[in-house]
Amino acid sequence: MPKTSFLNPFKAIKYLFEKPQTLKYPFETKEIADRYRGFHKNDWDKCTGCGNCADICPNKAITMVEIPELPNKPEEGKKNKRPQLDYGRCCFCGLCVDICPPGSLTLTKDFLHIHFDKKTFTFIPKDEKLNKETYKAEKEYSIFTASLSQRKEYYDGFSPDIRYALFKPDRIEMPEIEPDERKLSFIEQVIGYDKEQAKEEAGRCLECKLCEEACPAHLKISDYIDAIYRDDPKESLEIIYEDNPIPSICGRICMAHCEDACSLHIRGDSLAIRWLKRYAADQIKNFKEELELKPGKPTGKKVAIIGAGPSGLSLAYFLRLQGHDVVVYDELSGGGGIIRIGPPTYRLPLDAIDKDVQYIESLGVKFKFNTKVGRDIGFEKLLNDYNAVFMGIGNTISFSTRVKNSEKCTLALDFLKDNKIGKQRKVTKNIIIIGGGNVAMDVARESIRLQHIQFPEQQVITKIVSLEGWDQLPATKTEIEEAKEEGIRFNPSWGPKEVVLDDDGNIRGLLCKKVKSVFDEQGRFSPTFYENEEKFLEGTMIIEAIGQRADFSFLPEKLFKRLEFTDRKKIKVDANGMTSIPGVFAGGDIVNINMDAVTAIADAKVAAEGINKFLNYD
Amino acid sequence: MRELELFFGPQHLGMVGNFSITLKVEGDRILKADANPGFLHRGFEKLMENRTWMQNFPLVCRINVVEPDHMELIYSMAVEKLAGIEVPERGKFIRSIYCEMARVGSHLFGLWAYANMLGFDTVAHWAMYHRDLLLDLFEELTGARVYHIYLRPGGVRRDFPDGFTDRLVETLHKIGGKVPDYNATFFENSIFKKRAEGIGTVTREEAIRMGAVGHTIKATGMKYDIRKIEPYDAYDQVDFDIPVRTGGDAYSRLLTIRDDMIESVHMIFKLIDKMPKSGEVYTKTPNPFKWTIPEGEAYVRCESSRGELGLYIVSNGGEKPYRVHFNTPSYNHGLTVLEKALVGESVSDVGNIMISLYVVAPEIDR
Amino acid sequence: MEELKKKLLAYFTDLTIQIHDDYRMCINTQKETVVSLLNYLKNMGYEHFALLSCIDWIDKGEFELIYILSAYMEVCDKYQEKEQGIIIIKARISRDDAKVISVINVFENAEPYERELHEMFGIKFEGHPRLTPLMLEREYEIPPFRKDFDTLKYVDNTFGKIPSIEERKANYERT
Amino acid sequence: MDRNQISKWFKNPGKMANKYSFHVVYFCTGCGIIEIPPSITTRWDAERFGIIPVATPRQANLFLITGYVSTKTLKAIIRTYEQMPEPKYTVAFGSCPINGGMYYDSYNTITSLDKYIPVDGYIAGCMPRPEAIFIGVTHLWKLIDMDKADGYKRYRRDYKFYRANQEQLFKELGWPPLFKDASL
Repeated sequence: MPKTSFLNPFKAIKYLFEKPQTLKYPFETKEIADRYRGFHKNDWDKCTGCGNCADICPNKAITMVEIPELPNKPEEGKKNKRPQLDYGRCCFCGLCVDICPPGSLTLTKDFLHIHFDKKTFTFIPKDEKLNKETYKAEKEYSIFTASLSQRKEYYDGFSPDIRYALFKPDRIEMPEIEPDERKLSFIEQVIGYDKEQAKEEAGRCLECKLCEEACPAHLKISDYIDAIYRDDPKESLEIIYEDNPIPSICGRICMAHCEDACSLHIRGDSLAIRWLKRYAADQIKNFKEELELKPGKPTGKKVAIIGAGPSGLSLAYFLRLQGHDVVVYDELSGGGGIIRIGPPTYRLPLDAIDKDVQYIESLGVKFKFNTKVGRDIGFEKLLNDYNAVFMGIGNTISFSTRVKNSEKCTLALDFLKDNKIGKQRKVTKNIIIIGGGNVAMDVARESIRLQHIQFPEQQVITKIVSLEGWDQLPATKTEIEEAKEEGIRFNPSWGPKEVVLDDDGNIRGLLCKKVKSVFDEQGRFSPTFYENEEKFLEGTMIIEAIGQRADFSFLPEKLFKRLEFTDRKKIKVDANGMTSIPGVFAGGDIVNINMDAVTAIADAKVAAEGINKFLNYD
Repeated sequence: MRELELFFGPQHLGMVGNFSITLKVEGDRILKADANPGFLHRGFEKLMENRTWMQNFPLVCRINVVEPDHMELIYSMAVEKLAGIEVPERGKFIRSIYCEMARVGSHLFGLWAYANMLGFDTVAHWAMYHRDLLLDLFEELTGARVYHIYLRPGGVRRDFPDGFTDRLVETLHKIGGKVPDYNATFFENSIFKKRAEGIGTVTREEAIRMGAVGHTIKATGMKYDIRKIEPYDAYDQVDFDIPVRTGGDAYSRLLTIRDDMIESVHMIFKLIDKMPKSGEVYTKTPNPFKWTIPEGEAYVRCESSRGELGLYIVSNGGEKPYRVHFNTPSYNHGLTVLEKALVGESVSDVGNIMISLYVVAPEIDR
Repeated sequence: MEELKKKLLAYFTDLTIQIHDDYRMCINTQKETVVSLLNYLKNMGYEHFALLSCIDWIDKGEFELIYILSAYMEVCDKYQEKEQGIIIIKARISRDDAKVISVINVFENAEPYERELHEMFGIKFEGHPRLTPLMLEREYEIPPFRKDFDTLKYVDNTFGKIPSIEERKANYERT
Repeated sequence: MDRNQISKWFKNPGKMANKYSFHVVYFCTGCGIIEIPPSITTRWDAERFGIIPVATPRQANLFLITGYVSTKTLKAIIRTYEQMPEPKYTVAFGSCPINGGMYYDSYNTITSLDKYIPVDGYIAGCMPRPEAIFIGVTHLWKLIDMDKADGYKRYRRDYKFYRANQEQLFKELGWPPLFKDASL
């Protein structure tokens, strides 16, 4: 025990002569720490309105309020909702900053707000760019007047940091077959998630539901992904089947508008929604035994559907669930329509299509394959025999470039169709593909496979010529990447001028001219060229993949004249999906401009309701 | 002399925290003390049942305002145990350093309260000033002065800022350099000794009988410390001692607190030396909106600045805890030990004994 | 721990004991046995009564009482395995007739815990000298920690129903 | 002190004296109390602003409601507030007295304080820093200058409504009304 004395305390007297420790606040202020968690700031340009901050807030201090003057673009993953803060609730924990997927919410070093009115404690955070009156420059800022409406600009404290975010920004890598291996055969490129990978990927979903609004068919995405996370693929598939009857197909070739809208993709990779759908569909081996869907009570109404593509299949399914008798006519030998002939086997095997079609068939939908309307059965007969007719015929005729000697070229759809459901085409060692869309990519990648199969171990060349430049290419980024990986060469911003033939009349190459611009000022397609800048590409086979159009030859002329079209050469339909001919409905590629499977499903949903109304009205 | 009933607190200068004791006194001798807690009762354990695993983490620290950090630690430990999450090595060291900083800060606050209570204003001012220096460091590290919300299940929320350890060492040297002055003016002050010695004595048998932990039991000579008994985080990788005294009275308890503080400062230096220079500071936990923890129960304990802190947590496999129950050190001290220790003492020593037992009211009420 | 388990099983008949690898021993027993079991364990050196808790298993209509014991040090400056041990004793009682014998006579510091559980769950501890409210002052129809007590509804009905001064004034002036 | 201040001192010495010497009730109502010791000690030194804690409400004119208010504490707060001599000012601290804060769904904490006693100012934050306390005090000075810090006047004027609210919460308050016309 140390010595104690009552004189000891007087040692403290020495502090009388030291510098005082007191901070002379407010004349002398203390630097606020860089990570200080003060009031919120929100970058409205970055904010997507996803509402994750409101969901994670332990105190329900954040509510999402609609800002009418902001654009509402759910298809781009941007809602016009912004967080509103209640500082009568907020505990400044910063969980909202750590969960914010775009990283727009920041906590600043501002902390002064003193007021006698409680209502001033609720406010909508903005940032300096939007709100110049609130954010003062350092000179104008004074701590005596500082409040929520008098803040210092660029005074960030606790900021979002992707390394410490509460969500996982990186996607689980999809196992794929390597480019060198896959270009040798038509084996399916994507292997598919296994259970653990699917669960982990599904676990990344933040349930903000931006994707559901972006999806044309409005699938309940977060619900079915949650079911996968809970390791219940059956429930997941049941949820998918509420809105989408072709999950095996969509799980492979959907354009995945949802993934573009996913809030995770701003600072990381978007959730692999499509692959998860595919996982759910693949896990269930036999849809008929596992799913407990039943057709509705028979209504006695009959509907004919022309074309067994995505819109036709979906409509058949939706109407069958209502209890109508549905007959689907298609000229091909199986279901799927354009999907059956278009996407190559390495992307969409026939088994996957048949799995979906067979399930729809098992519900009682009658399919009449190999039956072409107009050839085997008249359209007028359908109109007489059935209560309603739906046209989901799709675009089945390829355009030609119509340059000199272009009749020697091969058309894309014929090429794809023969390869997929017919006899493999003979190819040459040097192929030129004209076009920059997804069909062109399919054609190119299919060609390189055929070349490798038909000329094993030999030097082969496949090149793409497209009007559009690199950043304008209409094909998806992954497609372009994968095509590059497989060794396809690109020649963007070149337009075909002439197909050059040799003396025997065989193709020798393609003469190209440089593109000046592709679209005019209104954004319409009207390419212009530098006529004198030319390039010659060698090649012994040319495939044209520059677009498709619909074949309306089955329609009697009288009816065709009554059919109205829009400015963009699409069939005009009303809110019920009905064309200008009563009782004739339409959907799919001939109606919408997206021209993909999921939009076709959305059309089918509209038409199903319209047909239902139409039939009950009769 | 006539017996009378005296309400002591909650609004009373001699009361620390929002707490109340009903005293039965004769003259100024206390015959019977009846603790009356609940002024700060918020029903934490019920609130936590209504929040998800991640949302609970800003909430738990509010149980004890003097030292929120060990509350975060115990919750994180419990969740890690239930969910089977491992903390990375650097994360463990940061946690330990952070908890020891919190211990020093909490002891300084206790010192302030004790000195203020007995009228040693000089010491009280020093202690508060030094605690404020630590709070500056906390602010730099975590972004807030008091509620740090820094330890999260899986590790810590952010890494140390650049040069943080240097500033920490500098500040601790500054505080450590003042220890002789503290000794001279407070601990070795005969006036203080007169006020504290022989007051509120709790013998070892009594302490064991009443379930005392922390300084109350350390002041009776037992080195009962969870950091040694059941080492967590990085405590098994450093060498440290548990200071004990044998008196069992308020003075011994205060000296134990002082020694513990000094030991903590030394431990921080050792931890900084041993800490891995780089590496992950946290393990990624599942998506907070989907985080479910498998069915099970866990009882974890750690050594907070006031003694053994336990948490019993039950999960029914859902997104939220099914039941949580905090075993806080102040609960035993404030409701059992205090009632016994006050009997026979003078009314003027109520605050004195209460603080020496380190009773923190919000921790009792939860 | 294994030794203790053998001894306990020899002494008591209605126990199921699990030992987890982290020195946690979990004993399931009947509510009648609790007092004698605690007494026995106290004599075995598990003198620290760490926690008395209760879980409301509303689906099964039962309360589960949790008694947690640990040991103080036998030798003051030597750490042994025994201190690491934590014994969790569980006993179920019916939810409708929540009664159990108090353990105050064994562990003195169980007193506030039992008071709190009485208040928060409505469990009656027989033999407890003062089962007066500890934390709460207000009366609640359902003890608040029971699972069927909805806090948000309660808050809306109690605090939410109280008008602000302006509202009350306006109401008063209208009538 | 500028000339303006001096003329104010001559005009209304009582108000000025009142304003520059806040005696704070020493009552730890919630967790916000943790920032009071730093404010009143050396580092921040609240005495420069004329703030000093006093032991009893009878000597105090400023009541800092520091943080959440449980129902049990509210009773004590009302009693303490009623014991304070006029003029008296209340400043509520942090999120909780405004709209419930962290404990918005707790069965034992009230959600808004101004239903039970008048509040002259709110300070945002959880918890507010010592700086915020001082700036809060300067704001209170301004309010007193403008005669807007009239909480105690409102309490006197609307006492029956306050009392009615208090009685609705507590059923039985346990002490007689402070002013005479207490029943609605």
